[in-house]
Amino acid sequence: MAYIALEHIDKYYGDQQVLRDLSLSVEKGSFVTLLGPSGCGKSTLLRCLAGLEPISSGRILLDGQDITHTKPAKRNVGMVFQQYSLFPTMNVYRNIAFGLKMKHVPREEADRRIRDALEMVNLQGYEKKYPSQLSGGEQQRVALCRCIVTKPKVLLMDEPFSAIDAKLRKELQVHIKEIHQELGMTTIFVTHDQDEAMTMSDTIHLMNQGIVEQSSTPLELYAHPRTTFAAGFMGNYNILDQDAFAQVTGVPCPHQRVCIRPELIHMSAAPFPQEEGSYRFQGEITRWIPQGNTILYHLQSHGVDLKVDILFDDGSDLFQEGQQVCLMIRQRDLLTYPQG
Amino acid sequence: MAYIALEHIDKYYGDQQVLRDLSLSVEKGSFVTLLGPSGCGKSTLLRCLAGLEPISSGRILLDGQDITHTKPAKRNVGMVFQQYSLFPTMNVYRNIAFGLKMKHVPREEADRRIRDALEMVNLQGYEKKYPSQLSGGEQQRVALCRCIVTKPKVLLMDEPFSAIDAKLRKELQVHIKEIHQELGMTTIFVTHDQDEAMTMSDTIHLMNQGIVEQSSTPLELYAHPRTTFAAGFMGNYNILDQDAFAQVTGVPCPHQRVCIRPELIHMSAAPFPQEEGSYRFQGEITRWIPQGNTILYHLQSHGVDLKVDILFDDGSDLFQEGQQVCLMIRQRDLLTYPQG
Amino acid sequence: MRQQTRAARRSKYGRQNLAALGIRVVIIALLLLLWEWMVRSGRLSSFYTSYPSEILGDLWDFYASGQLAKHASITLQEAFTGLFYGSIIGVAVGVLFGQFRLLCRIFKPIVAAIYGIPQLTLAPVYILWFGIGMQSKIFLAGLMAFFNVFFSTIGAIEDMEPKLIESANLLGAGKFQTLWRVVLPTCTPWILTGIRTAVGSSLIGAIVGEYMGASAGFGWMVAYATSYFNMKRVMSCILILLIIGVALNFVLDKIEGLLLKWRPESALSRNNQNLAK
Amino acid sequence: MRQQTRAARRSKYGRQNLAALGIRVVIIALLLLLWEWMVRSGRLSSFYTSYPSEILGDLWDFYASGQLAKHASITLQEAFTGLFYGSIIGVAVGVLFGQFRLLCRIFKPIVAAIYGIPQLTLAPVYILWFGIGMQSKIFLAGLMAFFNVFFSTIGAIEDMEPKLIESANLLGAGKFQTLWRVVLPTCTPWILTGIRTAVGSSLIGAIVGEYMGASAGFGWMVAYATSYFNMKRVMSCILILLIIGVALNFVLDKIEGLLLKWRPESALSRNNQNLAK
Repeated sequence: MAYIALEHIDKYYGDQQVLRDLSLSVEKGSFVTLLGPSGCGKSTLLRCLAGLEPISSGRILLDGQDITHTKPAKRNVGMVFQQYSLFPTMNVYRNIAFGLKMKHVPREEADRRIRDALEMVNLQGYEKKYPSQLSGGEQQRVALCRCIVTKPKVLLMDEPFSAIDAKLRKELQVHIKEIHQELGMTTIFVTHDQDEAMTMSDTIHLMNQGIVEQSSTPLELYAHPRTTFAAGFMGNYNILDQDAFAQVTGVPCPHQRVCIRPELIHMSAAPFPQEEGSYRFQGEITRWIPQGNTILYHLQSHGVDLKVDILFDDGSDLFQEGQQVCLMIRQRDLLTYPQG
Repeated sequence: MAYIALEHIDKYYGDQQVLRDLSLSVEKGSFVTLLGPSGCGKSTLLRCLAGLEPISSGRILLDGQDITHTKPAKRNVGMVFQQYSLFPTMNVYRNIAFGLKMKHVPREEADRRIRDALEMVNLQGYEKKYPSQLSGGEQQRVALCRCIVTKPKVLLMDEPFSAIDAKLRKELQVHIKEIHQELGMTTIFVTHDQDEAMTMSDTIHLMNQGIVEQSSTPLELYAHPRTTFAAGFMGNYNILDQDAFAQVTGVPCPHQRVCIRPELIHMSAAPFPQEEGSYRFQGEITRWIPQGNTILYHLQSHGVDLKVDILFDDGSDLFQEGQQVCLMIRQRDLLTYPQG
Repeated sequence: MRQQTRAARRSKYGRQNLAALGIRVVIIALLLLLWEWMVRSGRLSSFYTSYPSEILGDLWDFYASGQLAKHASITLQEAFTGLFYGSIIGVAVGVLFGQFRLLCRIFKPIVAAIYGIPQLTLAPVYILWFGIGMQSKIFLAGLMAFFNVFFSTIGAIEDMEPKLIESANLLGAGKFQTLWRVVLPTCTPWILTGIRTAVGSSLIGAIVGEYMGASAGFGWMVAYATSYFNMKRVMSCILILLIIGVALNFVLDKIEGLLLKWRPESALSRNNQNLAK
Repeated sequence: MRQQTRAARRSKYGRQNLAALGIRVVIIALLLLLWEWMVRSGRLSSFYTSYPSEILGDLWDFYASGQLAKHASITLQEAFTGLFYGSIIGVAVGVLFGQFRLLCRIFKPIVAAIYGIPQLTLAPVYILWFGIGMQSKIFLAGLMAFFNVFFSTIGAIEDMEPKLIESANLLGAGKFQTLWRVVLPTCTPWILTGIRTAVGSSLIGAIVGEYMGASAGFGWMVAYATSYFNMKRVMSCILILLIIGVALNFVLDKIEGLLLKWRPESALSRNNQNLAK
């Protein structure tokens, strides 16, 4: 049985429906991400689960109990907000101790747990500091500690890194993931950043306009988006309609719409050998953008714009702007949609 | 002759030296990035160039003229700040028109330029809106317009996307780059994000502690970082000292320190064929993290942690945690440093 | 979408506010009735508090005799003349101090120290200096307005986002153009908040000045009525002051709305005004 | 690095501030000397302004005769008693309104409207109600303090970051625990700002009350001295009020520093205090 079950959740703000008959279940101990563009309802869903917003209809089950009408204080759910959620009047120690005090955890036990938690996030010796003396990243790590010391049944994180700069964010992603593996705490993570979702999750629930578009593993979602919304949101997908596809490949297209990932368009200076189930065509490079370990090429082929990703290895196989290149797509790599 | 030349710039705040005998030159029409960790002096350098901070010693030349002691208003330099730099009391039109009015550009000419600029950033019809009614991304695009309509000799951008979320940031990067190509305006861009620097620049000046560590093209900087600081900052480089290298490869290392990019460690389930100038060894996969179009594998080989990037194409060649794999490094891909 | 949500919330609050308004009116009406009944039934002496119907009657007399218009116009004239000069000088000195930092560092603490003396306590001195006519009240009202507007102005200039000034400079604006086109407009909301506070202060200044020594005006009328234990007249005056207060606030809201079209709807600013008042 | 930079800047400002202080002292000394000289040389009549040496002499007489201690203690007792009750009631009502939103929506506008009547104008009424003794001044001082503290408290509660309350709830805190452990401590700076403003207001309340009708206290002394054209005594009183103001501010700074150890150094708060005062 699912550890967390959200059943047919509707949520209105005034006349505005933000969650539409949404159902979702989460396995115990898993790391689940709610991913979607801003305004898709992902944060609202998280707040409903925490009890901070009442739901308009539906049912929420946690560990077999119906918590639909349980107060937040009784749900035993931890939440890390975007920012500014530490109590500014308390130092780090007292911030973390707050939840333990509320739950009447004995002093020695509390001390031990706080020490362990601070060690886990590498903030030993920070006990006496106040939130205003910490950087954004440190504050979020303290906020995480404050949640995990109370051993909640589920840890909710609402875009916890959105206010933190790129470099540090990557470190924290790894950090959080490691802590999750160590504690095995069921975690629901909200983000609008598909890279972040890919890196961290066991399961991604891709949301759009109050519904879940697709629930699957990161690789599955990336390799096989089930809708063009998912394809457009997840990667740099080339999305071609019937006509464009026919123009490029010279073969009529049986589908309304075809998507292909930029790293699955093969590119070479020399023509590709004939191969069963592949399309071969030519194109001209219009721009190339180095992106760390890959290079993104923009091409034009028969009047259609295409994007191709190539792993940047030893620098010997770089193509130049204006160069004519040979391209090849395998039929099995194409994703097809009736319409979009 | 260089269009912009900074010669032996020193800058102190009180007793604190933030720029150390720094020299730099910029070609006309190029897109140059100052890249570095926070506190490296990159923003200070930009502000000195704009005349917003006096320099302690040195000389600044712009288009052949010494502007070291010229007031900001007379330098003919445009600057886009991180955020909140639009005049809140003026609507978009009047914000953009401000610089033109100061320069007494005739009304009709100004109207034309403003129209063109707004079209360039896709904000037609926004003339009457106030900054408070715009999103962060829109505000930055207006700020850009406000600069380019005055046709400054150089456009300075101080982390203009740092307050904008990841998805939109990528769009704006492309946008700015396109505008640069269209106008050919000499641009100096400050960022702490190496991906952003890679994507946008003709030349990157990597800064650290008030000096320029390396000035080169993005690919050159990425492929051939000249110091271990550069290697550490630019990519996910594996940095191995003498002992670790010997442990992994079984061959003594003639260098103090060796770096190799994660995409240049070749990985396969089957052993690699013998090859001149290559090292072959084995490792065990400890973790794998999907990162969009690539997968990052963490491995252990003879007690040393390694990172390997593989392009995620059709999903057929995935390795699992705990799997033993064969690895190969070519000697020519190694970067060697006398010391750290 | 988030904005629509906010709009939905607003309309919800709108309805709740209307309900609250209704309850408020009912409560006030009941309290007034209770007051009337307590006095009429002899449970409360009308000597100390008068009672609603008597006050209404007196208000009519006060108005019909022309006394109301006379005293009100004197007090308002004192207050607004003071407000006018006090505000202009306050903005001017504030801008001057904002532009010349050294001036500010030397003199701002002196101004703050002088402001540390409760100005109203100096009312007798001003009457000695300027006589019991309108001049002394205008001076007192103006002084109170000055301090409010001065501190708002200098505070706004000091808190201004430096990037705005730097942007203006880089776009070719000189010191004066930056001041006139960027600094002053951006500081307007805070200056207006200061002026809003100053409206109340200058009114108090004028009335307290009239208490100290005058032969006309609202303050004089209250003092005079009190000394003759004419409670209904005192209450009439208080009621009129209440109405003037509400009316001024309404007018100031409208002016602010007109001048500050560019401003985002901000709950904070509203709160600040409440606090500042 | 940025912090070190800031420290460097601070030390630079420190030096400049010291210089500004020096200039300030010199300017004030020169002004005082000019004043003394103008009067002594007959260019200014001592009748209207007295002069520094005469004022110092009177200050000594005032002190030596025991009058200073007597009047000061009466006024301060009135002001602080009022401040004490006004602040307690202000915080209590503010918290009550903050906790019960409906109560707030109904009654807050009523309180605001009452506050719209300049309280000082009611001084004569309070003297009629409570007599010319200390009670009427305490009431007036308390009322002025109440409004300041009440609006600060309710404003702080309304502006509070909702995430803090939500965090407390999710960590298992009930309504009362959230109030006591999170809401009140977080609002303390704003409540203190209100109390700081209230110190001044209650002092003004007490003094203006004394003007209206009293037989002792600073206000009475100023009014009395003025009516006998005893300008040197009026100036002595003003000087003492100035000293009291500076001293109270110093004490309040210290208290705030002790209570608000957790607060970041914030230029804003200082400005707010200046504005609010």
